[in-house]
Amino acid sequence: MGFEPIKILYAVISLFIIFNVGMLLNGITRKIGARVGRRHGIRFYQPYIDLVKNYALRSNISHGIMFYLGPVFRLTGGIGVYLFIPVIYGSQYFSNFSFAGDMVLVLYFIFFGTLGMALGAGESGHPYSALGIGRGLAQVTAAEIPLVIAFLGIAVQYQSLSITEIVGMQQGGIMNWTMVTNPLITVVAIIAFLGSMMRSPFDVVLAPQEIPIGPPTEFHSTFLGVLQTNRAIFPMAKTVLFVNLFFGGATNWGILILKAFILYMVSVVVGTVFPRFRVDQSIRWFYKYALILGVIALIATTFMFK
Amino acid sequence: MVKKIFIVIILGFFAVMLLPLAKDFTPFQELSPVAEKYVEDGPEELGSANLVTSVIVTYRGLDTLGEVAVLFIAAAGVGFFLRKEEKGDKTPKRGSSQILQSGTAFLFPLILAFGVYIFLHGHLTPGGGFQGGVVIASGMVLLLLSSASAKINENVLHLVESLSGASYVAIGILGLVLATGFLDNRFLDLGEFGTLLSAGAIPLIYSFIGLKVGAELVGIVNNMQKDQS
Amino acid sequence: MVNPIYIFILALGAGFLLTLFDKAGRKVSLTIFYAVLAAMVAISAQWLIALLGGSETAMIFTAGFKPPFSINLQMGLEEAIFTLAVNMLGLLSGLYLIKKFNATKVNAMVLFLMMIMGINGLIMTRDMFNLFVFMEITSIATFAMIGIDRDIKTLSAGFKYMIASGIASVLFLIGTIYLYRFSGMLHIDSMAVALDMASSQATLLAVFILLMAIVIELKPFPANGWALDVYEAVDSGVVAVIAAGSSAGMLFALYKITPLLNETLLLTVAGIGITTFVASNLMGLMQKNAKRLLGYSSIGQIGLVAGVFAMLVYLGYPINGKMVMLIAGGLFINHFVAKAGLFWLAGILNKENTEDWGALRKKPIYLFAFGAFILALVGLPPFPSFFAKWQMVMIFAKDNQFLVIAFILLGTLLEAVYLFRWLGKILESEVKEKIKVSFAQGLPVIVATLAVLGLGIYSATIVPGAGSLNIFYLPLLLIAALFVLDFLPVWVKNTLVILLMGFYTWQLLPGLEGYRFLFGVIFLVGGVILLIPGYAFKGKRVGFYPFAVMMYTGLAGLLIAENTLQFFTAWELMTLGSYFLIIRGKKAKPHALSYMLFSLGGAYAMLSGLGLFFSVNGNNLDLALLSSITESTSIIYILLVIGFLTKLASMGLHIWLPGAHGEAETDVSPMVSAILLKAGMFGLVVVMSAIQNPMIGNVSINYVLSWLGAITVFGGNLMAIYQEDAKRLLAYSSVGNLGYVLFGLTLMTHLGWLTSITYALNHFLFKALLFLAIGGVVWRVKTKNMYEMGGLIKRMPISFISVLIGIIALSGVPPLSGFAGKWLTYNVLIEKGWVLQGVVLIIGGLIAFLYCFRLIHTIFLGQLKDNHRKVKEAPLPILIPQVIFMFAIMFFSAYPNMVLRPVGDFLIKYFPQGAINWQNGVAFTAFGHWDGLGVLMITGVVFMAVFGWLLLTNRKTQKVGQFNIVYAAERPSRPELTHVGYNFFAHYRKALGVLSKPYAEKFWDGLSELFHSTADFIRKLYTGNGQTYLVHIIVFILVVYAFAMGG
Amino acid sequence: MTLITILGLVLIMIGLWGMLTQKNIIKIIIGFSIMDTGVHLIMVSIGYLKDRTAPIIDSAVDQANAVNTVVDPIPSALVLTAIVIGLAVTALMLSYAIKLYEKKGTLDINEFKELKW
Repeated sequence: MGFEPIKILYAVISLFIIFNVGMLLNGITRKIGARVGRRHGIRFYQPYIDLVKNYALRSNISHGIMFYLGPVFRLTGGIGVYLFIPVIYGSQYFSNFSFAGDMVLVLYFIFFGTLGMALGAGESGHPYSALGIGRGLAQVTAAEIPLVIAFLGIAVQYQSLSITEIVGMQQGGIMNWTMVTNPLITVVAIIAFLGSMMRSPFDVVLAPQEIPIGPPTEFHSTFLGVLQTNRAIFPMAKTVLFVNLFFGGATNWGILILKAFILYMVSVVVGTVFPRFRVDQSIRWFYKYALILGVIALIATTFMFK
Repeated sequence: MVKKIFIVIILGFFAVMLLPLAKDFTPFQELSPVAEKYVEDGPEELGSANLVTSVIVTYRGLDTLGEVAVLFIAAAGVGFFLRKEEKGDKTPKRGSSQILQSGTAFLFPLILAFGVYIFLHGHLTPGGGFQGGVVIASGMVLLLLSSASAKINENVLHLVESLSGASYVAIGILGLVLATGFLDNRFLDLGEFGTLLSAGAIPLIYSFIGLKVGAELVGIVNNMQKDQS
Repeated sequence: MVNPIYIFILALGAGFLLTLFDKAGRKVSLTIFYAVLAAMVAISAQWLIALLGGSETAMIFTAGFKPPFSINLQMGLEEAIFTLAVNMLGLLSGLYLIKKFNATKVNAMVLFLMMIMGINGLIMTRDMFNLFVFMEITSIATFAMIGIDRDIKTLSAGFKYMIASGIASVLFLIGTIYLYRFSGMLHIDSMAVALDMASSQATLLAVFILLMAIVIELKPFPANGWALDVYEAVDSGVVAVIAAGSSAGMLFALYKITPLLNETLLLTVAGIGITTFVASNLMGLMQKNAKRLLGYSSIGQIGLVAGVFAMLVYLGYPINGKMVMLIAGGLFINHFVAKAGLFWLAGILNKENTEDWGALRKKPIYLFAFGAFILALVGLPPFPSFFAKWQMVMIFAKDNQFLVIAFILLGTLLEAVYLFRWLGKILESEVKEKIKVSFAQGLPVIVATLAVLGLGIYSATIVPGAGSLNIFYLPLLLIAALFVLDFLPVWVKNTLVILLMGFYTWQLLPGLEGYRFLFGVIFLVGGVILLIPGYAFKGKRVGFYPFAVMMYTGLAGLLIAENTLQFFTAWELMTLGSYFLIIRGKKAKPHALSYMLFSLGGAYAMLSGLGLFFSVNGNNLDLALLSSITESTSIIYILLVIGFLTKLASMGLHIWLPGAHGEAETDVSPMVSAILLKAGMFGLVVVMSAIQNPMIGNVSINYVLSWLGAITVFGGNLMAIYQEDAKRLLAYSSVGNLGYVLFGLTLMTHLGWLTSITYALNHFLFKALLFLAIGGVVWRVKTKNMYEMGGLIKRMPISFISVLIGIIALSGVPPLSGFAGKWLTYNVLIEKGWVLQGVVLIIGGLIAFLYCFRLIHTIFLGQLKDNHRKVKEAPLPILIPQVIFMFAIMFFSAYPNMVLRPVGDFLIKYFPQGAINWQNGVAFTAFGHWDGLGVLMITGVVFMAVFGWLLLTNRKTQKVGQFNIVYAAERPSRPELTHVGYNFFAHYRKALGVLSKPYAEKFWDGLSELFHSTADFIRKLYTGNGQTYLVHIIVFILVVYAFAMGG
Repeated sequence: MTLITILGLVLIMIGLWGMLTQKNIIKIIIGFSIMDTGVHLIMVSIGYLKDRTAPIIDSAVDQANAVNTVVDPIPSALVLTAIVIGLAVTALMLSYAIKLYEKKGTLDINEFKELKW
């Protein structure tokens, strides 16, 4: 379980795979979104082009040290979250650095990037950034309610906080997945997942029509590149986490990518169908429906798995 | 009106509360043990024929000293209270009637003498220092009433008051030093029972009390009268 | 030895002759006057010394006959104490009045002498009728003395006094003569033997009437309107004698006739006294006139002394035994000295309105005196009433008189409200004018101050368990020295205190075990570090160091307390010290008041709990026995916990905290927040480790408390996000953080306590850091409103880093130490299964991100304001401790095992099950694992890698100016317009609606309003009409009669 | 029950009535005096023994048999003191009345309500 230097290599490989999966999924989703809206849409590899362009741009301005470090924090957060999750069950090398902590670590490390990004954007001094952060943080904390409840639920269910152990207990067919053994908690988890994916109806933070792209407003060129890199990795990391906790995990890359794709698509479909919430609406939604559902699910879980 | 009814009601209750004091109570049939002792042993111990006097002056002498003090405080208090801060112009007093003036001229010495008699014979007959003092004071009041120009010499008044008071205390100390306790009258010879010069220091004490009470009462009246002018 | 009768002889003789001496000149009469007063003091002092040395009680038989045949006087220990007190009062008050004596007729001196002599008589005589005579001497002399000023107020007050007193003397006479009739004698002691109370209704009635006469002179509620008028109107020098001296005499009269009282009457007196205490303190709430306020307080205190005394006798304590002396005597002498001192001060200031007393600030000595008197009245250490009150609660608890305890503590709290409000007002007000204090007027106040302090220390040596109080002697000496040395510059005193405290810590810390060591580190090491910012202050900083040391003394005392007396004394010292530290803040006065009131309320709950503990513990003070009690455990537990929760600022009891911590000075905020709050936790640890899982019915108290903890986290954090004031934000955040601490403790498992301690340690580190950093910023920018700041990262980078580290640790984001708490929370929730509370708790934790971000963003990021362009970094003394705390946080983050492992080791003693399994710095529980160093390293490496990548791809970055942003197609030029800061989370408030309303504040405001309006309603009783007051007296007697005699 | 005791109680009631209902301060003082007198009467009545004489040993009273022939001397002594004290209080009350009248020109007790609450 402990640390071995060779793990670094495997972690980099794992990271590389997931980065590309993320990039492609981003492209594909946008394509699907466009097609649903009866537009032609972009090429599915467009994200790669954007990324390369951004990294290649020369014009660079900085508003200060935190501005400079913001994207670094952000990407560190994304990569860190991913690295603390054991990706492939049973594979000693693709368990990443999960020896360092359990799912509580992952849960709280999610905030590392968020906070760093918020600080970086804050220093830009642009009011849109500040507005976007205000909304983003408010919504994230609200959306975390079902997430926390879901995590507590499965921890109660499996009497463990270790992701590896939880995946282990879901092995042996679909009937052992949390999705089946505890559907209520899974629903709550999906709600949380939707809330954290920055897609409609919970995407007012970035709302292009209102506050052009929100927190990252002032970021450009290489800074934006770093953020875009993160945008490929971070959602994937979350997806992988959910796959692990609720959908039986994966014993090889193929299964993982498949499951991740399907789960990812859930958020895409919902996002394409529902209109956007105002920020106070989404907070209230989480505090009302998600919380009530979550508490019911949690009580049910406590009784079922006593 | 409502208030008066209310007060009637509470006074009614109050009366009911006090009623047992009259109802459930029978007067003495015998003297109380303490009184019995005073009556039995008093004449021998203190040599005073008037037992009330022996109680007042000796047995409960501290009460009497306190009583003198109270009167003294009242006199000093009235004097203090009605003190003048600035001299106002005096309205002239109306003179009194001829009857009062003549009567006073005739009665004043008699009253004075009677007062002195009362306090000197306090240990023999009813009366004593207080009663004598009051009689003396009444004479002085008569004098004040009868003559518009009559003025009490306050210096003399104070002198009498202070010295008689101090002498009373001094006699008390003598009792403490020469006899058995403060205000004990037996440091002087008890003398022959029933005569003027008997009962130890009692006549002496009563004389000082009489002078002091007289002076104080006069002082009170004088102060009040002065203030009204 | 001089016969005590000479007290009377001297007074009377001098009184009679003074008019004559005055003819020789005022100097002569004055000299004699003071000589006599001094001689009276000397006689009673000489007797006190002799009696303390073991002499027999002296009996003086007047006229040489033994009682009951003559009047006798007595000079025993009680008499010696009382007469000495009264004669001292006479001498000092006489001195105080010297100017008036000089200006007016000689009669004033005579009357004054008579008044003092009368009180002496009241005390010494043993004859019922003689008592009456002395009562009248005192009263009549007082009536006349009142006339020293003859304005209309004084006159009408005096007249009301006279007719009320007239009724009392009539009643006394009736009672006396009937008692003579029934017993056949007037000697009080023989009378008590001779009277057969059961014989007739009339006997009982006679005693009742006599008692009522004395009670009315003691100013019972509501038959006391006249007394209030007198207190308000009469000259301070005289009223000091009335309030302290005459009351002393009347109390002694009550003491003397007590043998005549049966149980019902004793209970009646107790009831009247305690009712008066509560009612007059309640009415005092609405009072603005200083002397009338003191009047309310006096009446209340006299009621308290009488009531407590009667209660003690009722309970069977010997009338001249040690308990009565200690409790009733202690309360009395405390009131006596303090009230006389306060009335003298009132005269010196000559300000009617309590709000105009600010001039005291120009006179530190008198301000100190005022403070000492106030504290003495409220009953805080080291004053006599503290020990009296302590012992009283112990005794009453032993006899199960909890209702009495509750009422007395309620009354005390009410009194504290207006007294501390007054103190606060003085400390707050702007001083315009100066006051001049003459020697003759100042000396009495100073003597009274010294007396009340000395008596307090004396009480501390006679209270049961006094020996254990020696732990406070040295620190108190240091505090006293610091008061004296207060003229030194701040850096000298700071160095001195740091050195001494450092030495003390060095001596004390190694001897502490288990959690005491841990708290020792927080209290003392933290305390020393937090003294460093003191160097940033200029000038003298008058009054800071004594109280800082007092607070730390209290904290250290808690650590080493072995019995409940030590513990409670330490607790109150800590409260007191911190109160005076908090109140230093410019706008902190109202908040310091509510801090004090909540603390006192909590302390009284605790005191009741300790009393109950004392009673079920076989009258033993030993704190260690807390674990072995079997009776009333739940109630003791609840009472103690309420006490600690007020300090811990749990939801509902928290409303004092935001203001108090937010408005305190730069270095006081971290002290009271990072360190002081842990005292509440320490208390909880002490109690909870002793009493495990108490129940009410079948509800576990700890389960209820766990909900309270969770709600506190949620509520505190939620309120924090709405604050515009940076320090208040931090303060609310403390509320929330201490909720975790409470929650963790209530779990009563190994992991639960470890969680709690982790949170506590973290909170200590990051809150000290944050308060210092923010304090430093506020120090420079002179505002606490965050939206008025912005962009300060460029001006104050070190403060920024402090805040950054602080908020990361606070929010629990890995890799810093705050995560330890979060991780443990999840583990313990799964272990215990209390997940519902967990949800509330964790949601509350999430909300913390919002205010953390707001704190750093609105202050340091965004647009720098024009007026802050030249702001400098915070002063070095404020930065140094920040660096220390930052290192501490980093160490804790990297090596959590170094800290948590020893904690776990001693927790095993209490909770052997479920400890963390450590493997080379990796923590394993039954559920999960966490490698602190690993996470830190991985994060660091990834961060460096990404940073490197950015540096690599990022070429020729240029820094741009502040306004280089495009906003609405323009470059803004006013930072205020583009700095989004005000009401940052408005949408959150909108979304949560009812959840965001401050219910607790509404509740307490409502309660306060209720008390005040009730007070205002009741005091309308005092119409000012003398006749109405008479009606009150009659009705009062009737009502008491109905109660006491059954109709 | 003796007549004098009852008379004393009645006087006390009358005095109290006066103190509680009369508006004029002088009348209130008179009420007080009446009440005081009532008390004095009661005191005297307590010491009174039926068919006995004054406690003065003279020709009328045989010293040996005095115990059975004289009334109690103590209440007489006490009442003297009480009277003097009553006098003193009354004197002071009257001087208050004088001053109060000087200040306000009225003796109505309802007018002297400067201090309240």
